[in-house]
Amino acid sequence: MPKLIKGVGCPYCGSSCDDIEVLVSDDETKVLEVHNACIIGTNLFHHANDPTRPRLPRKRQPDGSMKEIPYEDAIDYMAKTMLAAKKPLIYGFGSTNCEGMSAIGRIAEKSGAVLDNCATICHGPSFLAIFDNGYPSCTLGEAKNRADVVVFWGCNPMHAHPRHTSRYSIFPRGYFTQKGQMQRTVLCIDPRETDTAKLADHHLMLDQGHDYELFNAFRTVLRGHDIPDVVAGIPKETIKKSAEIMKNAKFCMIFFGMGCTHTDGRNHNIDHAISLTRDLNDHTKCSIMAMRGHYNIAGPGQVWAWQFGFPYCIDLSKGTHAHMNPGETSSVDLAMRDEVDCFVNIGADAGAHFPIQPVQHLKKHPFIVIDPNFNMASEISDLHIPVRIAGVDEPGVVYRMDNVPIQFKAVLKGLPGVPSDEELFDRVYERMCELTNTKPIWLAAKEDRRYPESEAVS
Amino acid sequence: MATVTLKPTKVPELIFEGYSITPDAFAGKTAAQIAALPGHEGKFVLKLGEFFTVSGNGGETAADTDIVIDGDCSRVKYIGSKMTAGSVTVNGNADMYVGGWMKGGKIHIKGNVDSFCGIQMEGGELLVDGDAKNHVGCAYRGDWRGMKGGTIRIKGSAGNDIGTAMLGGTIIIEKDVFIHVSTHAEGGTVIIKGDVEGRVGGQMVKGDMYVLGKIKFMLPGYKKIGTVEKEVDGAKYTFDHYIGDLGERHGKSKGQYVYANLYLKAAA
Amino acid sequence: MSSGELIVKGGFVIDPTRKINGDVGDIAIKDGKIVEKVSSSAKVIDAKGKVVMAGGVDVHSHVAGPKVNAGRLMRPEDKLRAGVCRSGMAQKNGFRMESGFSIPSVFRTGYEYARMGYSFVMEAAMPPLLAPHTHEEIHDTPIIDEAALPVFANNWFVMEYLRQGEVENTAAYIAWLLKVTKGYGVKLVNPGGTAAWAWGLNCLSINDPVPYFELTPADIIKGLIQANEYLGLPHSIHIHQNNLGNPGNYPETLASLKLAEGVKAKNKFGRETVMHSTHLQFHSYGGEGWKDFCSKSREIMDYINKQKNITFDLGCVTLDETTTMTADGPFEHHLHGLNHLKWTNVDVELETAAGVVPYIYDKDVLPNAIQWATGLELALFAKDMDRAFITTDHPNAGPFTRYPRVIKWLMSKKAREATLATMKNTDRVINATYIHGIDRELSLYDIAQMTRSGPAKCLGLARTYGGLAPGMNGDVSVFDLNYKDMPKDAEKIEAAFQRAACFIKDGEIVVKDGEVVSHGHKKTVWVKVKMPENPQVTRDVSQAFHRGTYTVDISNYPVREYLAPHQSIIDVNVEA
Amino acid sequence: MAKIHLNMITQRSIEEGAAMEQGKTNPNYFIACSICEMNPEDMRKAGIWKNTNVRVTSECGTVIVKAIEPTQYCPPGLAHIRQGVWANQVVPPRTQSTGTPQYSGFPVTIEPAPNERIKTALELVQGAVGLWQGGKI
Repeated sequence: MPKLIKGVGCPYCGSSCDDIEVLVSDDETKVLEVHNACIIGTNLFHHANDPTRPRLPRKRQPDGSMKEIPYEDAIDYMAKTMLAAKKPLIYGFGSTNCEGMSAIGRIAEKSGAVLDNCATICHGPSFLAIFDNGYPSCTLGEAKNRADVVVFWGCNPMHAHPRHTSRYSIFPRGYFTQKGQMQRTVLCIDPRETDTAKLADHHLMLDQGHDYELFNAFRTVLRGHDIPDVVAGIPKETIKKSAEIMKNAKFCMIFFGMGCTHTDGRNHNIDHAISLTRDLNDHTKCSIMAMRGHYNIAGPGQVWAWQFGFPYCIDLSKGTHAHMNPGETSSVDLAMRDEVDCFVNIGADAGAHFPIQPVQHLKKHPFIVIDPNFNMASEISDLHIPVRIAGVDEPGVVYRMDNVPIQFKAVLKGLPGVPSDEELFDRVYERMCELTNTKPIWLAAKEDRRYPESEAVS
Repeated sequence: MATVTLKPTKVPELIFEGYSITPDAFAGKTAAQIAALPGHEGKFVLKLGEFFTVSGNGGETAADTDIVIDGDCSRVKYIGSKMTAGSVTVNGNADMYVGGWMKGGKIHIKGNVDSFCGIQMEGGELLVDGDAKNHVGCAYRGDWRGMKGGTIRIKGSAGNDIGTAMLGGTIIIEKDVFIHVSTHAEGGTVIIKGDVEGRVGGQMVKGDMYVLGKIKFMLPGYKKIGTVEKEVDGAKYTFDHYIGDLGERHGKSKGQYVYANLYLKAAA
Repeated sequence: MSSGELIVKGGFVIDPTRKINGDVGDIAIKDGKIVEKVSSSAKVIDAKGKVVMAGGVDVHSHVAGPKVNAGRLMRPEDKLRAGVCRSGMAQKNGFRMESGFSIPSVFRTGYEYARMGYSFVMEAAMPPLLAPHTHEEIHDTPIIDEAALPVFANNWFVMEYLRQGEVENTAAYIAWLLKVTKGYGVKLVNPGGTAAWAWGLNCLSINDPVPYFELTPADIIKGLIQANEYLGLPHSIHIHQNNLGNPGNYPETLASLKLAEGVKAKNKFGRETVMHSTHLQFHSYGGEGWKDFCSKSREIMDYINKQKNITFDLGCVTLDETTTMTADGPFEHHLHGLNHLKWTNVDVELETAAGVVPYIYDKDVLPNAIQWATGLELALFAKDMDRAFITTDHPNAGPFTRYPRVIKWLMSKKAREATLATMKNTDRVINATYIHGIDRELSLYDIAQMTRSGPAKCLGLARTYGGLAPGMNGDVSVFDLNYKDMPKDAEKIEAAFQRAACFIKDGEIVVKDGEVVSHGHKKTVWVKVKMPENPQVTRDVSQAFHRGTYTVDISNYPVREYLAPHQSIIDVNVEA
Repeated sequence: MAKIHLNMITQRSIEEGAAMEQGKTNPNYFIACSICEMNPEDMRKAGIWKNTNVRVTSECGTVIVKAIEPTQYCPPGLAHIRQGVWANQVVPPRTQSTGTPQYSGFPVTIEPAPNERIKTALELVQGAVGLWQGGKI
């Protein structure tokens, strides 16, 4: 009998929907049906059925081909390579559970590595802005239950977070927003008329790259000053009208995305958005939220903040203290400046998602990829180690875009012999300790350590 | 006065963290002792002597110690960081954090510098003959206390983030700047002799900015209040005087709001 | 837990639970517990000429969870302070790396508490929806035993039930929530005010109506006291009162304290009190504004000294650059308006909110200096030291690593006067406070009550923590202080309490000569209430999830077992 | 030959996400990402017929993709290649010292290249690091 598993979390985008229902085969090895998920989530679950999924590590041979090797050999190679490197770079964690992110901390300390995650090419500038200006935010339920004005600034959830608008932001009927979309005024600020812009009541199609000026204009009119007739391509009257809409909201919610973080000024665009949010709180209630891309990309920010005090770009090469300064200790800058001599890519695809030049720089040195699937990075790597898929055949904690921890379930049994990220990292760490004649530091007795389990025990 | 000369002998494979290259660290040491001072390359601690030949002993104090680096330091970070007195001269380029957190003394880089030069500087002089990359005289991430004092002069051009969260001191860029000048600043003076793309004085609370070239995109939060004549870096010009950022909070002095000032050279 | 035998020999033992004050004696430990005696093969710790106390118990500290981490995340510059926060702890020496000053990393948190000889800390505010996060941090924090208090006073279920006077339903909901969050007790933060903050409003008085819910903070406080005693939980309610931090707030504080009058503690854990008023310093201010801001510690303590069913902790200002963080969302918004520094806010659906703002307590800024004096005065005016506990409301009034400095000020008038003398406004501070006129110097016995026996009793943990009687946890701290010669050298007091000469946790030596030597066996302590199922509460909770008022699935809400790997569960049985 | 200077942005799309989760060597990923959206007016100016191949050149590289009319309205002057392997052949790695490359808002030149072949993802990435041996997708 196939089993229907409910309350499953979707390991794709930052919406981290956990209302998915997955029908799996009797032996829990195949996904048969996926309910409630968007097209991307559905594809993701079905992709786990792919019979060609790698089951053994593969090492590149002198002739350029890849050859399967046992896990022990892969672990040994990874441990030795990282110990020998002057400064390894560990990057990724777009699709890993928090248990894995925690376990990698030991390896990073032990090998004096730089620890970085996908935020570095995504919402990293949002972190920089949070460092400078704070983050007046809330959980998505607050937006759903209260927000009567919703602003999408430089983000396009209809494409990047397909169920965001129906679960949290535009359509749902919340506790104080019983009329759903009827009760919400939606503003979209984007240089293109995106599918999200089409849903909005007001679309401000600004000149690309001039968000900072437009934020400045909003803040200036909110303080009662005049502004030029046109700012960033938007007429003064439109700016004033939009500012009034935000100011007169009962609860104004600003979501922002890559349109702010990938463009000129980067962090300062968000920095200014946060200033606007602060200002609006003098008039009404206003919150702001980054549209984080992956289902658990908020996770490394959290886990590493409590372990090292920084969310990303963490240089642990000193051994006794962490140092962080994006622009210096960030993956792309390190690569372009040839500051690292070993690259470990975990649960992300630098091969596809970095600009090609940093990839070429990183490829000068050992290049290790840990990922459940084949991807661009794995196909140029020196070693590819497959692991279980967090949220599909491995449970664990993930942090949704609003930093709400959600305990994801597993729906499938993992492929036999394939470890989870956490198990793999623990084994690599143990091997490193063996090689350096030191005792592993588990904080607690080894026998007390436990790996994630799916079901809550009441 | 004693001069210590470092001659680069080897380019680091990665980057060498030359945090020991300061008059403070060299003072009271012989050439051999200086060559034994530490620096990091990745996780390994190496000696200065592995990358430089050292000649000359340090002076008795930092103030008596002049350092000359005779060659390129494109891959050496932290030159002159945290120094309090004395001087450092580099006959070539230098990497990140030149003069970071410096309190006194003088640094002269004859080539270009990378980003974060003069970060959270408190005093002294930093002179760069070439260009600077980004974040000149800015604050460390998250700190609202940026540059507090001293002078940075870049004879070439600079990138983005000049004087972010600046509280005092002077930054002079003799050529062009890309974007973000004095963002979040609450004091200090920035002088730009070339053109700026935009974002001059955003979120700025207090302080002065002079631009002798053009600003391509003015922020809407700046308002022209008059024309003034002012002397800047030894020459007099007529400026359009703007105040701002009107979108930002401002303190009051004697019942009047105190704004940041932007002096933009008036069209001839 | 260590199975070996240990004996701490010849120290000046201070154990208020047995009224032992400085008698020279031995403490024997076997199988992780204190015993009458051990065999001659027991490992000997020489404590001659040193002070021996139980492990410290911290009743209120923000050490783990979402807002603590929001503080860490938003303050990279907190890690920049070289010397203050860089230690030799590294993998190569067998330890995890430390970081952070005002909001230390989990590793540094565990190590620093151990260095100070503390065995238990109560995380002071856990948002229930985010409980898995709190537990993830707790299990990454070495050595120290931890528990966490879920916040209840702005919770929609609680407010709905109490609006209708339904104490039993409230109690059943508390029991359910403690179980699913692995929580310890009932925390109240700015009752009603934080709920109002969801609309940008606040409740500055206990009689202000809470928007939409149509009850008052006073109703919430009274109702939760009743529910707490109905259940007979180990800890009393733990309250952060309304109108924190504002000049002239002390009458409001007294009004809320009075809500406990006439209520008797009902529990099986030896707790005699029904309300714990936390970081009282922030609630003991006079004046109409910042210009005539002054201390009202005496007025507050006059009341508390005679009101035996109330405990409190100090929330002492330590005059450091720190990070404020509280579930009192509107307060943090107000504070960032005063100092203009960065501001983080996290409103949590149906439950609570939190704010974080960096703050510099400057001894030369008059209100800060007055706050410093106020916190110390509360302790110095206290008559029953078993009801007055040392905290800094870490990190709000200062980091917990400053407890030794607070102890120094409390034990030495000379040290207080020395600090006072360095202030820019010494005379004005003296005029606005009582501190200059107080000669009292607390004894080591007082300190042991305030940091050990007192908080343990108030938390209902007196059987295991806070004392050295046989049968209790084998947690023993040894400080390099001469009992016979106190408080001659105030600086030595601070140094001794900062770095314990030895600290034994569960019978294992975890600190030697002030440095951590072992990661020990930390535990997560939580309270499990067994009571008959309440169908209405079960239905209400399930509807909130199924109707989508919550945005997570109900099956993913309870904290899973594996997240709290070393549990110490306190059972509470409520009869039908 | 005509060419046009445009401001390039590279962002997500649901087609890209859905295809990526089927695997980056899946033909759907090729179809979803090896395209450049631009305003028809700009196409006309550059002599580009819709659904024909173009060469996109930035300060740091060049890539052949198929020009299509915008699936989401794109004003004149702006071009869009969906996030992914093809976009990243031209995205400048400069980060303004923030760690994040210039994924959006960089100048490109676009010119007709109707007879050029669009390379596969694997060919582009392996080719860039000297590992492309041809043949397989």
